[in-house]
Amino acid sequence: MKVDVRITGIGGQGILTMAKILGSALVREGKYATLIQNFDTFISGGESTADMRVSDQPIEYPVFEKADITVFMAKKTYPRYINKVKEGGIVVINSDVIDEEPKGNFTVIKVPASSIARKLGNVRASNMVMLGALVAKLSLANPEVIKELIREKFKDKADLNIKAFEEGMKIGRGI
Amino acid sequence: MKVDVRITGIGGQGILTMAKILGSALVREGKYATLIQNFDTFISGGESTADMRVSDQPIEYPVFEKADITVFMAKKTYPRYINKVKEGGIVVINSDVIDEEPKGNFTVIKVPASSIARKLGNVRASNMVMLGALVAKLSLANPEVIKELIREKFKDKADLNIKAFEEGMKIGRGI
Amino acid sequence: MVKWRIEIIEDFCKGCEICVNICPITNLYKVGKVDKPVLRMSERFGYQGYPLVEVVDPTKCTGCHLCDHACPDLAIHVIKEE
Amino acid sequence: MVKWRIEIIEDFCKGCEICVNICPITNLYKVGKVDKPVLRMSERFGYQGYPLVEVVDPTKCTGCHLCDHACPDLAIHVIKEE
Amino acid sequence: MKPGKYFESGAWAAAMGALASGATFFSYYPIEPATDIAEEMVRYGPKNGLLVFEAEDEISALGAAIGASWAGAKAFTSTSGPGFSLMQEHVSYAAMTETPVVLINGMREGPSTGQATKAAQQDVMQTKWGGHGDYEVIVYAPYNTQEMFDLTVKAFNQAERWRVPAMVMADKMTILLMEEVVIPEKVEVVNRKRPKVPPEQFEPFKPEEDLVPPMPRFGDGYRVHVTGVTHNEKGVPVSDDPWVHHKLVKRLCDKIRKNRDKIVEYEVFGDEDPEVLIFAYGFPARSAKEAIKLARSKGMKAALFRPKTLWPFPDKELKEIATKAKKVIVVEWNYGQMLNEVLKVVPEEKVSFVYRIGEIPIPPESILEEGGVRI
Amino acid sequence: MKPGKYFESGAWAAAMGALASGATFFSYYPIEPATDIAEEMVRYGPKNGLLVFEAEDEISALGAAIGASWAGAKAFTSTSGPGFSLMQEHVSYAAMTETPVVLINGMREGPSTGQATKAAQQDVMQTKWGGHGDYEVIVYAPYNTQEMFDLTVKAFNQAERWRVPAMVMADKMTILLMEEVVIPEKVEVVNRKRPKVPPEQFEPFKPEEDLVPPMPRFGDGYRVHVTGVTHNEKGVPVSDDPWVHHKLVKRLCDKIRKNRDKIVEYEVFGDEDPEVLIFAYGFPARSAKEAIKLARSKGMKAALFRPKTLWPFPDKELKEIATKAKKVIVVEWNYGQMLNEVLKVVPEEKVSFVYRIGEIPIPPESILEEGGVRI
Amino acid sequence: MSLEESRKKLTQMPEMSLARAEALPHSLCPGCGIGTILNTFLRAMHELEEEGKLDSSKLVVISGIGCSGRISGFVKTDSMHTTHGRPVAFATGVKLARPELNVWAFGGDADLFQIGLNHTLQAARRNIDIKVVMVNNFNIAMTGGVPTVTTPPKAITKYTPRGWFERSFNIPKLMASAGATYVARWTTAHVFQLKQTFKKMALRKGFSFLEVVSQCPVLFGRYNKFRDPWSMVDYFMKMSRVVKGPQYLEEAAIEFGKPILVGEFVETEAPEYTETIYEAEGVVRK
Amino acid sequence: MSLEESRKKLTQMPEMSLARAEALPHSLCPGCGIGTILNTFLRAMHELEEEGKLDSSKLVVISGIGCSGRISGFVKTDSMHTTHGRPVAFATGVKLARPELNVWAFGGDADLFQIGLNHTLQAARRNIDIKVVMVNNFNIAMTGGVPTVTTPPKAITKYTPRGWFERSFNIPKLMASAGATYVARWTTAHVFQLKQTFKKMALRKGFSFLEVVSQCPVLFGRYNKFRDPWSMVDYFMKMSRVVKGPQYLEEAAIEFGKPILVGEFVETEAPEYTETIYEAEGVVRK
Ligand SMILES: Cc1ncc(C[n+]2csc(CCOP(=O)(O)OP(=O)(O)O)c2C)c(N)n1
Ligand SMILES: Cc1ncc(C[n+]2csc(CCOP(=O)(O)OP(=O)(O)O)c2C)c(N)n1
Ligand code: SF4
Ligand code: SF4
Ligand code: SF4
Ligand code: SF4
Ligand code: SF4
Ligand code: SF4
Ligand SMILES: [Mg+2]
Ligand SMILES: [Mg+2]
Repeated sequence: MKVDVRITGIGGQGILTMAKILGSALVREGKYATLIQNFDTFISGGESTADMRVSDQPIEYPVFEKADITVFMAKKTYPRYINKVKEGGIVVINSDVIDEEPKGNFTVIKVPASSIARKLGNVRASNMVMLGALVAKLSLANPEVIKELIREKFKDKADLNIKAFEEGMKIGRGI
Repeated sequence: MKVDVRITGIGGQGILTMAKILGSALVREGKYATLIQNFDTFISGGESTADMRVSDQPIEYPVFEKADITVFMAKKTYPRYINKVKEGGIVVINSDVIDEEPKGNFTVIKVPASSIARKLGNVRASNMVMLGALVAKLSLANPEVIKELIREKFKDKADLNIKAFEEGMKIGRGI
Repeated sequence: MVKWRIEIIEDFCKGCEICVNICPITNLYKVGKVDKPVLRMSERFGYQGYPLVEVVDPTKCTGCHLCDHACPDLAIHVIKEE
Repeated sequence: MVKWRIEIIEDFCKGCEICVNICPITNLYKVGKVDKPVLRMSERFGYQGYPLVEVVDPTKCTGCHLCDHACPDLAIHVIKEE
Repeated sequence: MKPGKYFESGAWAAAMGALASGATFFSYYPIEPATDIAEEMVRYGPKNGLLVFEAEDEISALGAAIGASWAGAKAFTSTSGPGFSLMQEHVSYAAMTETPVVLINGMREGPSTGQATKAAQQDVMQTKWGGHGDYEVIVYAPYNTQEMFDLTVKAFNQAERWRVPAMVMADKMTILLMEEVVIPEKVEVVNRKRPKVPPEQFEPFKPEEDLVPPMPRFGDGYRVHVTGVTHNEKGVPVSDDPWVHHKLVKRLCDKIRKNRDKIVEYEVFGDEDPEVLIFAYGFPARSAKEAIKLARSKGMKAALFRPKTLWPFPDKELKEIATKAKKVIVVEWNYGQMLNEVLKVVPEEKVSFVYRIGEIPIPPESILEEGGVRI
Repeated sequence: MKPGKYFESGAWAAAMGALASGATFFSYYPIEPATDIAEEMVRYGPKNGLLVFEAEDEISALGAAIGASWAGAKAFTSTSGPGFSLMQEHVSYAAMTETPVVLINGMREGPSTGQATKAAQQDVMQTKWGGHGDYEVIVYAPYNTQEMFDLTVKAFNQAERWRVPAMVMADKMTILLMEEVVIPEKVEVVNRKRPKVPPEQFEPFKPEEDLVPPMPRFGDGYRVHVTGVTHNEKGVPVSDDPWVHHKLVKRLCDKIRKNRDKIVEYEVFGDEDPEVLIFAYGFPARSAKEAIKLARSKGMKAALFRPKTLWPFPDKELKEIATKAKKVIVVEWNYGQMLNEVLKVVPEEKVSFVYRIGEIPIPPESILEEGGVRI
Repeated sequence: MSLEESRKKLTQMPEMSLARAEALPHSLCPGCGIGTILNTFLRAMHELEEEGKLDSSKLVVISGIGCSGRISGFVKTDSMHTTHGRPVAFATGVKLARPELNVWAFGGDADLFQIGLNHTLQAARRNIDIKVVMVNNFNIAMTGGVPTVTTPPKAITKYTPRGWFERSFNIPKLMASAGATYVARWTTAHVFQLKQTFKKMALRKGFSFLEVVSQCPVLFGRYNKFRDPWSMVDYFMKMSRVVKGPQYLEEAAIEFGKPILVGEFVETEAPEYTETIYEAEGVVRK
Repeated sequence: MSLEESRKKLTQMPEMSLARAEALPHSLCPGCGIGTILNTFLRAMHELEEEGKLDSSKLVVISGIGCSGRISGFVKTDSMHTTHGRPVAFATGVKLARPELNVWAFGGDADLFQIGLNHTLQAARRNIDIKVVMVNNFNIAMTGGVPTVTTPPKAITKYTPRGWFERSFNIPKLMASAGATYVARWTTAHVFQLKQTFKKMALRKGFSFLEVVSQCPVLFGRYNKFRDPWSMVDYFMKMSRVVKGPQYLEEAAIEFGKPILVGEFVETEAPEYTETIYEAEGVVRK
């Protein structure tokens, strides 16, 4: 089993946080994950992309071109990476910021992550909404472990983020 | 033909000047010479030694341990180099500063270079006296060329130095 | 009469709002001394993904050149027209 | 009464003459105020081939310690003796 | 850091390795991607007894680390290409004075500024030959996050053991990549030998049988003189007898050369008698490993030879296995660096060189294909 | 200097070589024995149109020389071990920016301060690998005073020809030794290519067929941007496409690698089909030559292979002659540096290494004896 | 409008005649003060050329490495993007080799006063005719916001969550003490003064030094309660106090909450190095 | 008397307790002022130890490379002969790693103000408790008498037969501007003041800087009409004017034929760096 996950957006959207939580959760449960970060060094609002390979076997080579699941957090990197979605893959978009209609041989999940997060109290939690949707789709990581990790990471701000994550899960599960 | 000449003394005695004039004279006349300088970098009154190999053939390897002719200009390096005189070689000493009586299987020429130079007007010309003696013994360099070179080097102070050189020649020739 | 034309090279603008803030007319507008500012931030986004500045009322411009000298992106230019 | 003994480590001395020149007694001697200096340069040469300083008249020494503090070669030492 | 399994970056792992080794002094001048390590040190260092010093440049960063080492610290610094070039004079000094010090280098594309945010393996020969004079250093090339931890610990241990500069040369990819890393319950820590005799009897540069002299700490009464000038066993500078120089420098090199069997580390993955041997280290070795799996899955006998120590270089070991192989593919992110070492022990005819000058991933299939292997 | 025969030092000869090549800018920070060259430049430079600049350190000495080169000067600097280490970042920069610049290095004993007044050959690998990143330089190793002149001229010419840093690596002995040196009537001088098109059409880093782009001079209207960042042919920095880096760096290296036949120089002295081959360069080659004479005088077939360019290394040429020999003796004043290059083309079994780490003359007989040759 | 057209449009603005369009738009962050410095510099040089006082083909713009170091790449003159900390060393070589060139060296605070301090001060001592512009953004921006020698005491950075604990340099005073014959400071809020100072420096003979206090909103401002680029520029504007003369050097250190002294601190004369050295060495120009 | 006996005799002199006999007699030239500095330093440290104010096993003497750099080899303490220009960088590491050490850095004018200027000034800025002693012999002696940043205008050297043409630094002023909390200058003619200043520096907390004007008879004096070592010491003695306080910094540059200002220019207090950094970073000492 080997799944290639890409999360892409711009700096400051918490892309690395998402990826790290996901990776940590997988690793805690004995799975394997690698994460390659790509970002412009110093430009705020610069591009930021996390390429994660997930497997139940140790991973040697972590590089991939096309992803099985791609999460789009911002408009900026959309054009570049929409062409790098695998045939039959999954696309998860924050539909609040991406007005495009992805077309191709893949499943599209639209997550109004910004508005959900705003409703919950902080638009910055939209990455956790997206993470929820991703985790639901990936169905490899244990949501409870993820929540644990969110708690460790955000401490007193954890509740809102867990809530956001759960909302995302719901959408991901298609509820 | 190959003769190894060593001139040894202390910094400031004009050892390099002697050696360079000798070397230049030889080279002008189609002979070959190499000169290795040894000196303590920054100490005034430090040791200074010039090792010259002279030949009528191009010289590849300029290093030698024992010399055919050794010129001693000062007491300081006397003990070290008196043991490095070849059997049957020649020792030229400035007898004004070296009171030792060199003993061994070699010819000794004593040159009261300092007093001669002082008499001529400048004790600093004692190196030219010694050069004269050396050139006489070596009988490879043309004294006229040496004088030419002394003239080029010392310009208006040349006369005294040429005189010193000639006095040295006399002693070297045993006159 | 001197008139000032304000050119914005939109592909260059990064929406930093410095021009808007440095423009003396913006302040006058804020305190209600004039009815419109010369410059303000638009709702549009530019080539580089940043919000764009836009010209509201060029006739208010005094040609003081603060905005175009201060713009870090060489994106705004105040041009004298007779 | 305080007496001063002057020790010279000859192997260390490089004959720079600083001690001689810095000693106040040398000056007095030069201008004829005293008959002998404490220090002067000898005719002898030391281990390193330099002329050596020598003590002429230690009784004139005031123990001012200029010489032994100034010596660059740690070669001269002025020692108090009761 | 608590023992356990983490999902973290190579920079984090190296930082943890340093702390696990007992590092107490970290100096740096910022440069990408070494700043990733500096950030971790700022975060975790002080509460673990480590001081972080931002120096005015790389010259002083390494200078201060060497000073700190003599004052008893386990000291290290971290840099990349341009900064590493500036450190060369002090690498040479550390070697000459037998100062244990560790350097973690995040390799990026050069020469000069190049592409500062892209990985490469372009400074590996520099580790051995960058400074003036003959000397030996110990250099590790981690290829995953776990090795960032493990080999950093080894670098500290070996630096202490042999009193030499030890380096961890990680391409920027390996510094940034996140994956599983296990912090073990117990880490073996080696400390430098201390004098066994009182100061009066102690000769600071007199080696013991292993060619390494015990090392006192400043302030403990040994009154040692440390100098980059050629010195005798007492530490007194000797500048006129070249035999003293010859012997000293020979010993400094022989410390490593004669003990290379105790230091050299490598991995062989795959068949013991391979038809095709791939030589790779650092990030490209990850792709090479997949290539080996691929080749073997098609019934070919194949192996990866992966040096973990670039210096001393596992030449004997490589030669042995390479002799059996028909083809040796060398993979590097440069224009031929460790390739030179391979060519010393493998006949040129056997070798193909598959390279990219910098961070262009080489997929497993490409390695085989460009290396001339049909599967 | 007037043409003719002189009895002078290597430093003097190098200085004359520089002036004969049309050098107009010399920068330095003092260090033994490179100061011998500085002294000559102070004496003869200005009246021959050359400016002497005493920099605040070696970093600025080379930096200023590179700047001067872009302003149109033929620029050079001179240093030794520790200073050479400090220059590495700028060697790397000069390579990346294709700046013609010459460096004369007087090699002394290292590592670190070592024995500063003694000769050695301990920095020869550093010339190739001292800086970060892949690059190629041209390095000459003169072995007598005449070559100090001749090879300095060549260094200037080749630096201009290929737009690379060129170095003259002379052991301190060769710098100080005085002997005959002939200043010829006419010296062939090569100047860098200038743009052939007006500024509007000019692309500053677009190579011609020989891989070398023409080089404009600052102030002539070409408005060129010079950068150590990876750049395209227009000189615009490109930091996100590693293929641009790959191609640029490959070209920079290939300039030399592909043109090596035009650059490589060496001397073979003795028999064409030697039984015994000695490999030596710089001062030790003088003894080696005597050793060859000695061996041949005893009826043995023997030859000296003496590289004049250490980089590019005459590997093909060495291999060819070494194949015929039963024994190859490598002689160096270090603990094995160019030896590594020899081992790439000569089987280890044939090679014996006769060395001293620094200025300990090796008499001709010792070379043969220690090399295992009975005469 | 395509990017190409935008670039063309830019270069058609007369005052942007010296912008290197192919390298623009630049990659500095939104609202970065370095852009303002670039902007005013381009205008200054253009004006001088218009006024017939400068030939821009004789201009050489040299820079170090850092965000500030990018400036040389955006100027359509002979230009050199060198190594970190060494722009002044390169500039020295350029000037000495071809004295008729008008040579500028731009760098950051770390560039010119941390790693490269030595070169900056030696050039001031020599009084070589190089125009040095230091962008003081209070941090080492390019490597992610590391504190530096101009970081004000107690400032927060990613590396000093509890506040910076080193003392910082009083830059104008240090430059004056090293022998600089011209020392000025402005901020990015002083756009006209910047332009004027650039013009003055271009025409002056001898070593000229300008410190420009500049906003790095992303890596410095953000951590220190400046919510956007403007709030920093506004702060500069409000805190600045214009002075003139060396008597103000003593108080010229910058601290949060204290006035920022701006203006010309030193303007004096001394023999220029390039001239002196040619003369003293007796270089025969061929 | 054999050399061994002479060495023994030396160490038996109580005030020479800290001389490293096996490295003596040293190889400095006859009459070199560096020897006087060594001499007075040895005495100062000995006296402090006698007075119970200093434990010499906690002394660390670090030096650069140069004639002045040799000092560390002649002192029987923990000592470090480093690289040219960098003694202060090494000293910083030593001090930071073991704050209880009493750390000295000796260097020449080129060492500390030419190649190594950066480190010297950064240490002053930080106010780290290192005691820096600069031997100003007006030239780069070890490499044969090359002019340097303290060579007085018009001075003759082997490299400048027609006189030195660069401007030289006003060292005390530069140090003060960098933030040094203690700045003094004496000459080798002021042997007691030297000793006292060494003692004071040893006990002071914070960065202390002492410039010692010193004779290099062989490579500097000789070219500048000083016929022997003493004539230079004598010149120092006669030209010196003792001052106190920062108001004299302005005139502190040294020129031939002008008074040499000596004394304490700066003596002030500021938080010491080693203490600050441990505290600010919250280093938990194990
Ligand atoms: C020798 C060397 N060390 C470190 C670096 C990494 N580096 C790049 S830019 C920079 C500093 C930039 O700071 P500053 O000069 O203040 O410019 P800013 O980015 O703040 O404008 C550093 C340390 C480098 N390129 N070269
Ligand atoms: C990196 C480096 N550059 C140059 C040298 C050569 N060098 C040795 S000592 C010295 C300078 C000595 O001058 P100074 O510091 O004034 O000390 P002095 O000899 O005058 O006491 C130099 C340039 C060196 N050792 N290392
Ligand atoms: S025009 Fe310039 S100043 Fe105005 S918002 Fe755009 S980038 Fe900022
Ligand atoms: S020129 Fe002045 S008034 Fe006109 S828009 Fe710009 S800032 Fe406003
Ligand atoms: S004792 Fe000292 S001061 Fe006196 S001459 Fe000898 S070395 Fe000089
Ligand atoms: S102690 Fe004073 S008086 Fe006595 S010899 Fe020395 S200098 Fe002269
Ligand atoms: S990081 Fe700071 S200095 Fe650099 S471009 Fe961005 S705002 Fe400007
Ligand atoms: S050269 Fe000068 S500084 Fe060096 S030891 Fe001799 S007198 Fe002293
Ligand atoms: Mg900055
Ligand atoms: Mg000096």
